[in-house]
Amino acid sequence: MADLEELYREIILDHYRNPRNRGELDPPAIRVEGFNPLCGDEIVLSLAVTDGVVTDVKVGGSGCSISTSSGSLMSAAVKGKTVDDVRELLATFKGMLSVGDEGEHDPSVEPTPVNLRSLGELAALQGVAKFPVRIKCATLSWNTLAQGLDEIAAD
Amino acid sequence: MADLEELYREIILDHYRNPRNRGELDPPAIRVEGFNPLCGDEIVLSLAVTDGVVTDVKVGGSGCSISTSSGSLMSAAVKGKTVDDVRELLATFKGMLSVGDEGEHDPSVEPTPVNLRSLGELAALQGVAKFPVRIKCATLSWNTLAQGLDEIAAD
Amino acid sequence: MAAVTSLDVATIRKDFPLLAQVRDGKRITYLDSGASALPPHQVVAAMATYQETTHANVHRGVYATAERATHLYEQARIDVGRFIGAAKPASEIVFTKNCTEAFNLLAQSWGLANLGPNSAIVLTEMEHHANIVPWLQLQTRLGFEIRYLSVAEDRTLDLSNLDQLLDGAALLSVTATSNVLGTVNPIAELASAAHAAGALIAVDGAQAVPHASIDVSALDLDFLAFSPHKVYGPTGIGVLYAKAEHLDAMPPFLGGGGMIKDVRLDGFLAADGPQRFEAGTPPIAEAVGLSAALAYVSGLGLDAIHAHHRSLTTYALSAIASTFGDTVKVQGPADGPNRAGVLSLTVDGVHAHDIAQVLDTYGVCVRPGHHCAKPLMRRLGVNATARASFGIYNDRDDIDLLVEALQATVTMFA
Amino acid sequence: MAAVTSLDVATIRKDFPLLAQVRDGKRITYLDSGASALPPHQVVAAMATYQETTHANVHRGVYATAERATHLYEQARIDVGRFIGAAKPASEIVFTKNCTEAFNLLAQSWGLANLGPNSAIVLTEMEHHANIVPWLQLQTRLGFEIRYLSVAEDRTLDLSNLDQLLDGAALLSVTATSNVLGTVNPIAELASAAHAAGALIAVDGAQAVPHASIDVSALDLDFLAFSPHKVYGPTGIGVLYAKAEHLDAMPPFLGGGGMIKDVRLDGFLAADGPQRFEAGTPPIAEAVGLSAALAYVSGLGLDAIHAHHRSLTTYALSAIASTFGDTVKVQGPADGPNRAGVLSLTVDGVHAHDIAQVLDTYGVCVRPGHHCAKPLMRRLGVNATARASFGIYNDRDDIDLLVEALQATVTMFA
Ligand SMILES: Cc1ncc(COP(=O)(O)O)c(C=O)c1O
Ligand SMILES: Cc1ncc(COP(=O)(O)O)c(C=O)c1O
Repeated sequence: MADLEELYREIILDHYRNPRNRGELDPPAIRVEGFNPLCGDEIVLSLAVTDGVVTDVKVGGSGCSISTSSGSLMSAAVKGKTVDDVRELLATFKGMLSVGDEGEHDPSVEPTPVNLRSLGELAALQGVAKFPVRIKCATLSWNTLAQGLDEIAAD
Repeated sequence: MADLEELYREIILDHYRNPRNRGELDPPAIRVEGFNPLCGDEIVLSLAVTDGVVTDVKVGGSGCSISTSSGSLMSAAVKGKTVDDVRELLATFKGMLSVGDEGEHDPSVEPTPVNLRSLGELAALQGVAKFPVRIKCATLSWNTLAQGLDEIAAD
Repeated sequence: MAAVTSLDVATIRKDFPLLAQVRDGKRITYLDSGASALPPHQVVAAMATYQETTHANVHRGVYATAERATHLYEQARIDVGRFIGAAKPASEIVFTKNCTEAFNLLAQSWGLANLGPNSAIVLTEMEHHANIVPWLQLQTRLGFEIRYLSVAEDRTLDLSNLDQLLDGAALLSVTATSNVLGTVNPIAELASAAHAAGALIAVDGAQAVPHASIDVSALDLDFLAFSPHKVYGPTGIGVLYAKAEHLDAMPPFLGGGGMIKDVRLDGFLAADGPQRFEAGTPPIAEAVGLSAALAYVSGLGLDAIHAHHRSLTTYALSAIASTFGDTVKVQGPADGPNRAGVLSLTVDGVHAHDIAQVLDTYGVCVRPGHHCAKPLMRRLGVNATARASFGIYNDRDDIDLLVEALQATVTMFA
Repeated sequence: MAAVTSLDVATIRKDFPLLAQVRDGKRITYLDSGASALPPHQVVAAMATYQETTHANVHRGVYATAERATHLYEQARIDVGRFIGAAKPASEIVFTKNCTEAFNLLAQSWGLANLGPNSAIVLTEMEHHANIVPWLQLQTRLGFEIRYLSVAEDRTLDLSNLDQLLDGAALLSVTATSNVLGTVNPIAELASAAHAAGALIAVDGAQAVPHASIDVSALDLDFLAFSPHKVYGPTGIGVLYAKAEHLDAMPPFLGGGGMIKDVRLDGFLAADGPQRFEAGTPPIAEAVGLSAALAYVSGLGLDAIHAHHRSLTTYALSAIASTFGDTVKVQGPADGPNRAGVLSLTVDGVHAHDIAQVLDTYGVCVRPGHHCAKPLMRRLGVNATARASFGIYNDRDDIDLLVEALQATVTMFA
């Protein structure tokens, strides 16, 4: 049960019950859909980037406590940051969850030692690393964000 | 080794070394090809039927001792018989080898008690029943014959 | 002798070492047989014995071991055929890799040969993706129409427009039991309706075959697919039954060794019978395991299994309703003879993932998600459920623990 | 440490209970590993342990057992990827049902997307049906050209017109080792020639992977297929390696659960990565067994295995030649580094079936037939051979017995 309390920290339950930045943005903000094909969770991310800065982000769709709170925490964390900083944050976040280059999680590998302080509230999701199946929940919003950033970069 | 001598009776080796009725017939005799898909044996049967009687039959292709001798013995046995008698002989022959309705061999089933005398020299192939994999060799020429008779009947 | 009406669960459990395990002080309460049943020791041992004493490739060997392996493999085909009442057990069963491949074979062989831009087939809104996606793929190629029977408010199939949907359709392909709702569909009735309309009927037996006896001849089914690993058998094998008259007319699907009569550099001639659809080395050890599994469940008795699951279902539905009222919903029809032991739970404000996660801390294994039935999920207006599904090793204690764990979940997320 | 150059066969044999059996006073001399290798006890035990203690369906469960099963299954993918030197082991391996399905997947996914009426592919006359029939099937649909490298008199590939055949071709699909002739083809050279001509290269590793280490990255292969049951692993599973850049661009093949992102009544969105090609419940226990098999052969050392087979081959070729002169022919290249342990025997006037039958009375297991290579049989002018193929458990005594049994055969049919 100790692990379970690690997973469902208060801050996570709070972001699950009251997700920040819910909704959709109007164009020219771009819209990206993400699926967790294994469980049916869907996320719809709206993303506005101006001059290399994420000026606004909104999150729609529905998911479990982990994916919802992760999306909420992410939206709060990236707003106002430069795209480069966001990408760095993403890498740090995945490092915390021991997600490898190919997106796979290897439980035999220690989590990358990351600067948890640099993650701020996002560090609350640290407990997910002990629940390999839930890592996809925690990374869904981030992968969808990365896809959005790639689309914008490709334009 | 006793079984092996049962399988390779002298008469079988004789028909293997000197197969009777080798060759092909000219049209209007019909030509049917048979394959043992499992081992690569091929048989080319030429069949002449006039007024419900098998007037001539010739066997081409190549196969193992069992399939070659069976083809040879069959050709000798059916020549001059009526189509009905040939079909009866076919059923008796398959009964001897415990081949079921679906063409499958069930080793747990005793061979149908058949009138071996009615089979004449064909009874030499009785030993094949103990070698389930070889049953397909022994029945290849007969199945090809049945196919030919069906084609003629369908005309 | 009196009809067997109950299973001796305590004895049965001894055949399943996994259930005797204790992790973190808890034993495992396995309520996920709808996803995959546990294989009993008998199945595992049959496979191991085969692998260690009789393994050889089938069909082409002359030596005694190969002959024996071939016999075991072909005997498994006959065992499966008999188990489902096939008229020609040796000629009507194709071994695939899973139930899903069986539907792909059906679509890409029978479908490709029999459907065209002016055809139609009928599916239902409650199908598993295995009985939807292969048809969508073929539709892209051929352009036929796919019609869907809808799911009524009482979570049974809405049959009010059945004849209309069947009109001009070539096939009705329908699940016997919903893997989400536990709805048991009226297959006999659907088969006659299909045939009356000149359509064939294909049945997804994945959830039904493990729970009740299905007789393809009595039901007059044209096709039936099922999953050995849900009938206490191994992974790596699937089953397609096709009536001989259809099978014999179906063009090949996968190509390669074993499914041919002849190959030349510029073409090939396909083999006859089930072999035509079994390209390459087949799942031999798995067929042996499947035979053992069918012998195992036949030994228990399909009627006894059915009665056992019915009784657990009634107990569970009433325990959940009386404990939780409207807080925990069970998505599916009310209890009754056509209600199978598949309980899809939803709790307002608590996601299925989180339910399953908390239940795991009690050792209770349920499966969260869309259960490969996304169209049905949309129809139900949920994006996931936490599904508990019953097997021969479950008893009322398991359900009591499920209820207790659900209570903790509700409290935690309140 | 000195390089390992020989296997300790006596110790190895202890892992294979089948080889200790005595039937009719004879032990089994298994010379049919080219058709299917025997699985060692370690593989059987790994599967049984998985089945009895860890089984659950993969990918969708949250509870600990399902998580562990998923981990084992995905770890097997990584193990396979590492075994063949894949750059991205977690993303470049697809589990199929056998090697044959791997070629069907290649044809129906990559082929369908990349070939058309004006394309050409290059195969060879020595291919197994698994690498011919799927292309013939696709050719019927798309109408591309299939060109064949021919087999030279010395039973190696005739490469004199390689560049000409590759000109304008999209793919060269070739076996690394012939399952009939034992010819080891120059894959590195073929890969560069293909790439230089702008073609991709697919390799049939069914016979090569069990005998020598293959590094897809070093060889720069685009695709590699092989058969776990020939590498001392289980039936019911196959492997396709595809370089990530190809895999990611390939459209789905079989449809159903697990290979989708979303399904609606009128269409679906396919998943990314290897999952896109793994519809339905995958061969989970079989993947676990495959991991164990690769660990087993890696433990022995691929170089040691290769050296062992080379030495047996040399011994056998010279024993047969010195005993029988021209009476017993071995169809294949002369001994040398590129001669694998696959001996296809023919005796004038004695059919392969009959050879194998007599050998069986000595407990010697060889396989008669066309070995799923009918085009090659026609090229050789024979309709069947009796094939002896070597594995890690064979030794010189096995070959001596083979020679003795062959002598009896020749006498019997003289
Ligand atoms: C060279 C070669 N390719 C492909 C195959 C097909 O393998 P499988 O039967 O496992 O699909 C085999 C084995 O029969 C083979 O020897
Ligand atoms: C109703 C139904 N159909 C089809 C399937 C697919 O079975 P498999 O995954 O064995 O291919 C399942 C199981 O997931 C199912 O429940």
